[in-house]
Amino acid sequence: MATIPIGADRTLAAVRAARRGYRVLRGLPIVPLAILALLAAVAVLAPVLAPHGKLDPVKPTREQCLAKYSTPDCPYVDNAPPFWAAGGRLDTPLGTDSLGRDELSRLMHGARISLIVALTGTLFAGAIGTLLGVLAGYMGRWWDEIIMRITDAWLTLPSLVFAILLSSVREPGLWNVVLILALVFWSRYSRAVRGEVLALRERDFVKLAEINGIGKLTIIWRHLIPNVMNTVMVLFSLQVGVAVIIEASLSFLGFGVPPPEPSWGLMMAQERESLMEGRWWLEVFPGACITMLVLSANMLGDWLRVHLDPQLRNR
Amino acid sequence: MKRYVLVRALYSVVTLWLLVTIIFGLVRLTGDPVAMKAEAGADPAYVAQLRHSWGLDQPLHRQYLGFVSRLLRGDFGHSFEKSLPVRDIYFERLPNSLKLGFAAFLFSLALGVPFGMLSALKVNSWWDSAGKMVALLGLSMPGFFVGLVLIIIFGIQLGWLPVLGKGPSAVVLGEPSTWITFWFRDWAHLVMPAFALGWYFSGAMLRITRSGMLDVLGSDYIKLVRLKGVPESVVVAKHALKNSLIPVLTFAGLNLLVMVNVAIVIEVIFNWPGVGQLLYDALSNRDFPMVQGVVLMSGLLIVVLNFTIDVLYGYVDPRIRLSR
Amino acid sequence: MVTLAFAILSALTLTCGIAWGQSAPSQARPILSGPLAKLAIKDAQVATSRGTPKGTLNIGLHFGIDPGWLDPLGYHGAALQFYYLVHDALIKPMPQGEFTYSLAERAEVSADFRRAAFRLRPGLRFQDGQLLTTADVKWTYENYRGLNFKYLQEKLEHIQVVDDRTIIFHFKEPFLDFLDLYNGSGSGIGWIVPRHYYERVGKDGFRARPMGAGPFKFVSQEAGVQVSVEAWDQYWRRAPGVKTINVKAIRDLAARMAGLETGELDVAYGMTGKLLQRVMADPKLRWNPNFTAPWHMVFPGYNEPSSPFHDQRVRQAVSLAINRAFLAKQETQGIAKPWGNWISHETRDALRGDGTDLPVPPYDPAKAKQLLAAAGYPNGFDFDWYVPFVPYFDMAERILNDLRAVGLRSKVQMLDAPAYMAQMSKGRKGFPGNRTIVQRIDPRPGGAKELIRLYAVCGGQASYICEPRIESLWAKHEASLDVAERDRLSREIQRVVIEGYYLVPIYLQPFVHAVTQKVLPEGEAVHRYWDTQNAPFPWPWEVWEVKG
Amino acid sequence: MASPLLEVHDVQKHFPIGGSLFGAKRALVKAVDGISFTIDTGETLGLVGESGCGKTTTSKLVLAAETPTAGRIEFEGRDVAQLKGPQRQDYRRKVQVVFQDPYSSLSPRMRVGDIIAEPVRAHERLSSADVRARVTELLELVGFRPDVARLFPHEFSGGQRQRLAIARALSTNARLVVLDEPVSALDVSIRAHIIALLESLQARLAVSYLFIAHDLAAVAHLSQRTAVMYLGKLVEVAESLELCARPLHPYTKALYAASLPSHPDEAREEIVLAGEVPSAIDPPRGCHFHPRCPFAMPRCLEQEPALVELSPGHRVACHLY
Repeated sequence: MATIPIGADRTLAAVRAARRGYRVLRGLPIVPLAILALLAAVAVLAPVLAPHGKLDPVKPTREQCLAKYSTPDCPYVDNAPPFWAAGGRLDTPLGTDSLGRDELSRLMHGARISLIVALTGTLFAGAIGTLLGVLAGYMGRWWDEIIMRITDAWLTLPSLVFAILLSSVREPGLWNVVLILALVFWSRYSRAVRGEVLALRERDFVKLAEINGIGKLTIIWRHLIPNVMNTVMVLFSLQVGVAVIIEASLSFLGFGVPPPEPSWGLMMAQERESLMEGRWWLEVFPGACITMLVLSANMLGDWLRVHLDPQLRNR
Repeated sequence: MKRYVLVRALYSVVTLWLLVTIIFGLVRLTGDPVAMKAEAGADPAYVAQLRHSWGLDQPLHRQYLGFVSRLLRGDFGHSFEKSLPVRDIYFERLPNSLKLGFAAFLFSLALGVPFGMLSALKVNSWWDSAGKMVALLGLSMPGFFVGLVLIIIFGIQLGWLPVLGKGPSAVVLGEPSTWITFWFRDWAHLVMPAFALGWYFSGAMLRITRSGMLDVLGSDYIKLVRLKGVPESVVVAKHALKNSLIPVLTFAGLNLLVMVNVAIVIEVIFNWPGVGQLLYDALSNRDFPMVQGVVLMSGLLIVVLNFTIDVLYGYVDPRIRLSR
Repeated sequence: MVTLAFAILSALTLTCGIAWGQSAPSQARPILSGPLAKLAIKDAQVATSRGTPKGTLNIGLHFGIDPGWLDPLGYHGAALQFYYLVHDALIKPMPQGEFTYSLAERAEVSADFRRAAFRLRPGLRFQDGQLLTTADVKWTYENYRGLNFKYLQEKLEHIQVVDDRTIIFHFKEPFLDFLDLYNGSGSGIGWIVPRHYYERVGKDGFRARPMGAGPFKFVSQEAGVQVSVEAWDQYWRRAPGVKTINVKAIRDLAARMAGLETGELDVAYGMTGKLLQRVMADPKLRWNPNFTAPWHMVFPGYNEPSSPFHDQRVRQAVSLAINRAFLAKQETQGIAKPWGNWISHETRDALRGDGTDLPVPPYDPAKAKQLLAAAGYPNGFDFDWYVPFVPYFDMAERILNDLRAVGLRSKVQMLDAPAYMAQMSKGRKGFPGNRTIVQRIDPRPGGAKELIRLYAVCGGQASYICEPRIESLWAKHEASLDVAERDRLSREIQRVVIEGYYLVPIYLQPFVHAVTQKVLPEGEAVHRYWDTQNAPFPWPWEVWEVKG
Repeated sequence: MASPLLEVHDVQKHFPIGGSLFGAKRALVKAVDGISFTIDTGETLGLVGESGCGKTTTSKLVLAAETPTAGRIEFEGRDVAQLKGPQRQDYRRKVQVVFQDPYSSLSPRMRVGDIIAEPVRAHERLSSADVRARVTELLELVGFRPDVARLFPHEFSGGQRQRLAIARALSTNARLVVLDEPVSALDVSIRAHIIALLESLQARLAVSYLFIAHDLAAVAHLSQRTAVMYLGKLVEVAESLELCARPLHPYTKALYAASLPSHPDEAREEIVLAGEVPSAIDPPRGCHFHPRCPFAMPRCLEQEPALVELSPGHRVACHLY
């Protein structure tokens, strides 16, 4: 039996891979990736980058106190405008909120909260949903019936309604929001994953593993889960955006991350009336941050959808 | 076919029952509504009487059985907070939600369909990107942000549009004439909330239109029409659009319901007395029957719609009947 | 405030032609035999010329409207203002006093507090034209199921209907609080419900379309959204000044502000907070602080020796650390009044906290630090939570900033209203651990003793205070039948509570309302509508007037 | 020869279909309706038939992926259905399979090394170094360099993949490999390679094959004996050469006619089949083949022919003989 000269093949393969890599790089959605990378960096480095603390008011100078309150000493100066407007200063470049805290620092720490909540929440949802979807699809019969009926019932609950309902079960807190997102969104995954697994189950490599006497759990872990990852990834990237919005909406309605933590949605809710007073920067900056994050997540999701899952392309 | 419909119906019933159970359980985990209503310092006898009149002194399984059996008779119970039957309050609010949802739907069509067509006709062009961007932006801006900005600009600064609620016209159940006038009056109140809500959905509309158009434009049928020498504008307007609007319209019913359901934030911001605001109020007051009623009604609508779609698809495509 | 009210009212008497009710012969005729308790019930004003209703008044409230609020039989302590629209009571709080004759023209309580008697005005009718008689009064009492109903039923021996206008309540034991509960604010039992109508339409029907003997006829409502009423020109006191009143629920402050600015609202409540400055700056609006009650802080776990708050010096340090003046400036544009009691100045028997009875609490962070060091906390300490009354979270953060400056560090625990209420009603168990501060406000009718009963004694429903000294004073108070001695004891307890720092008061909360130019009279005289003591919302409604 | 490695005794497999949610089951598909055969150590049995005749069900029965409705399958003298626990695992180790579609039988998300090692890891307690050594050995056995173990399946062509599948099947020293149409999805040029590989492996490892195909020609090369299946029944079993030279059953003859003749000069009776394979739900009475048989007699409509031994090792079920 002749050995096929796979070595030559592999040099070619390396060149091909490099070319493919370049093409992929060129086709990557650069703008959303850059925005996401920037936000992620800010989130991770917030304590280092932020010029001021997230909770404490910025200590004002004598002149500022005199200008605002006509006394030489005051605890803080609230509602300072951004640096380019009259009365603004470079020390607090995006102004201060009504408690005299630096808007920029809070936005930076807010990126942290938004990303943590959205990513971990979606991750947990993905994990639960994928697992249940695989179980339903692969174990079949009662597993399938029970899990899918629950999924169906779950899906009929509008997500925000459900999130609000859940959030009033427990006291608000960051990790509760994560839990809520996980509990709300898993059903999206389980439905999609189940369909995928139903198809996979009929593939030969799964049958082969069964005939080989490989345990069901091993099959699920080694064969099924890796193969539904594409679908899960696409869903994940699209859900992250939704999760950010839900988190912001929950916080805005007072059901989310409690103050004084600087969640963007909460910052907007707290300064909701400031917009009317002309202090637009307290409302527009967090709003823009949310929009930017969700927009880039959505763009990335769209791109992934086209590239990872041709079946989903037209949906 | 009969068996298929039966099975689907059974599934729907099971789904509804699960929904009922989930809601019942969840709502009861949210805390004690009596404490809310009685405040601190209420006399214990009154609290006990309140608890009794709301049926909260019974063991949980009795409450559950009572709840389910009343539901089967179409009785959603009395609102704790609003002291009237849940059903009456819900149906008083539903027209408001439908009006908002319908207007928002029109907005999403007006924004989504033309942009969707343009981007399908000129794939990867400037129009395509711009349309996608507008749609994605709508998906990415939180509703409360859009709402607040609209209120400030058009309500306060320019003073063009009213900002409070739906205006004086309302549906009066006993007077059918009000049902019609309700739809045509106070449209100025509708503009901002409908836009804020509709923008969010225009993205989905755009996508469906675009992919529908692309499918149709690529089909043999259109190629044939083109070969016959029909002018391109006619091809698009008459043949392609007509066919690609079918998925848009089938999607519409579902979308309208979804809109009614997701409108909470918009309704709260614009003080729109719809079902969403009702639910928000009920949740903030631990008004168990109201929460149960509203969520069940919205769930019921979705389940019924899903069932209808399943059955219709079953008629159209026999393979679906066999697959499950 | 009281003197101001009288000044304005006397002015009104001249300008509007409203005469003080004069003692008529029938009114003087006694009902009960034997010695009577001294009652301070004011006479009603009855218009000499009736006037004609005109114009529409749109009112924006900051909470949802419960149709149940139009049914006095289910009273649960909220939104008394709505009863003043459609219903009327025998006696009720009015601008001239907490007890004012309304449907009754005479009330008597026997000196042993075992009998109470009322005589109705002649010729009273419900809005549907049916006569209002003592049978309705009796039926209302017997069918009342709201707050305190059990207490009222247990005290009652029987009701004696003397004639269509005269009724006597006989009690099993001395019932000192009876008028507090019967004056329409402590319970709904004093508001007379038309028996014939209620029995015909049932509870739901009544709540959907209520009817009574008040100045306004119910027109329509959307549950939770809006109530519309129309003037009933047959009202006994006068014809209402406004033709139509729409009461709208608008939860969002910005939306209420926008409503005032666009003219969709004529009156809006709860204009406190971030938009207060805008309200003050708007030349088209008139506003009034309308102080309701003082904010105060409580220390749920202070009684346990392990609690840092067990030490009076720590509690005093908390009080000293709060920069009340700056807080008032930030939260309320400086209109809130720092106050030394947890009971409002408008409450009966209350000690004034503006320096007359109790000192205004000083701001002295240096001394606070000293006290903390003396108590063994030179570097301060972390405490578990700071739980603010919903939704005053900003205020809580500002106070926490002040506390942090002296070394007391914590986080805000943001509960939503039901959760907060539920925790409060659980008493000490609601806030487990002993390192929590709860911030509270309670504008409550019924005099200072009600707030003591609730907050300062061991058995109080929302009380975290349990001190033997207060207990013994309270026991004397409860045993006493002498009104003057009761007042003295009540004041003594208040002093003990404040001087022991068991409660730390902050400032009087301005519950600001704003009124547009449409509401008459022009100028600052418009605030006469809010002269009723201890009431955040104005009543009665029949005196309101707007530009047509 | 000693007792055969695999003995299949009169095995049946029926599937119920069309059962409603509440009502009784309505019909049975008799996918396998009483077949018997044996496979010796180191021997290859070819199993041939049109699609839908029950070949795949037979293979599933042998692989213990289905349990027979009736009858017995014995492996190394033990009833497969009775195997429990470690013995059943041992059976799973000793009986392996190679499927038709090489694109579907290798998990796209696993590295080649892991795919091959999977049965080893499942059945044998080996250190990871030993596993790697085994993989290397197997890869070399089927003609790859050991370093391809790190690659993913999508980097291989169909023929290469099928070799990987074979390596996997042999990874646990299987005694019997079920080859379920292993070459039908491949280019004709590759087929010979694979067949040759299988042949050499059998020579080296003394493994038995159950070679399933719809094409007699493919089977003839590799298998010593061939069984022909029609509608759930065996119609003819013989030595491959014997069958090739002297097909008796009209169906076998037709199959030969359909495939290319192995010698162009050889003259043979040509039978062209008419019609389709009848439904297994409602098979014809009597001989299942009679509706399509050019030699059908009245008796064929009534009576089912039994499998009778005409000459040593050559059995046929037909009323003609």
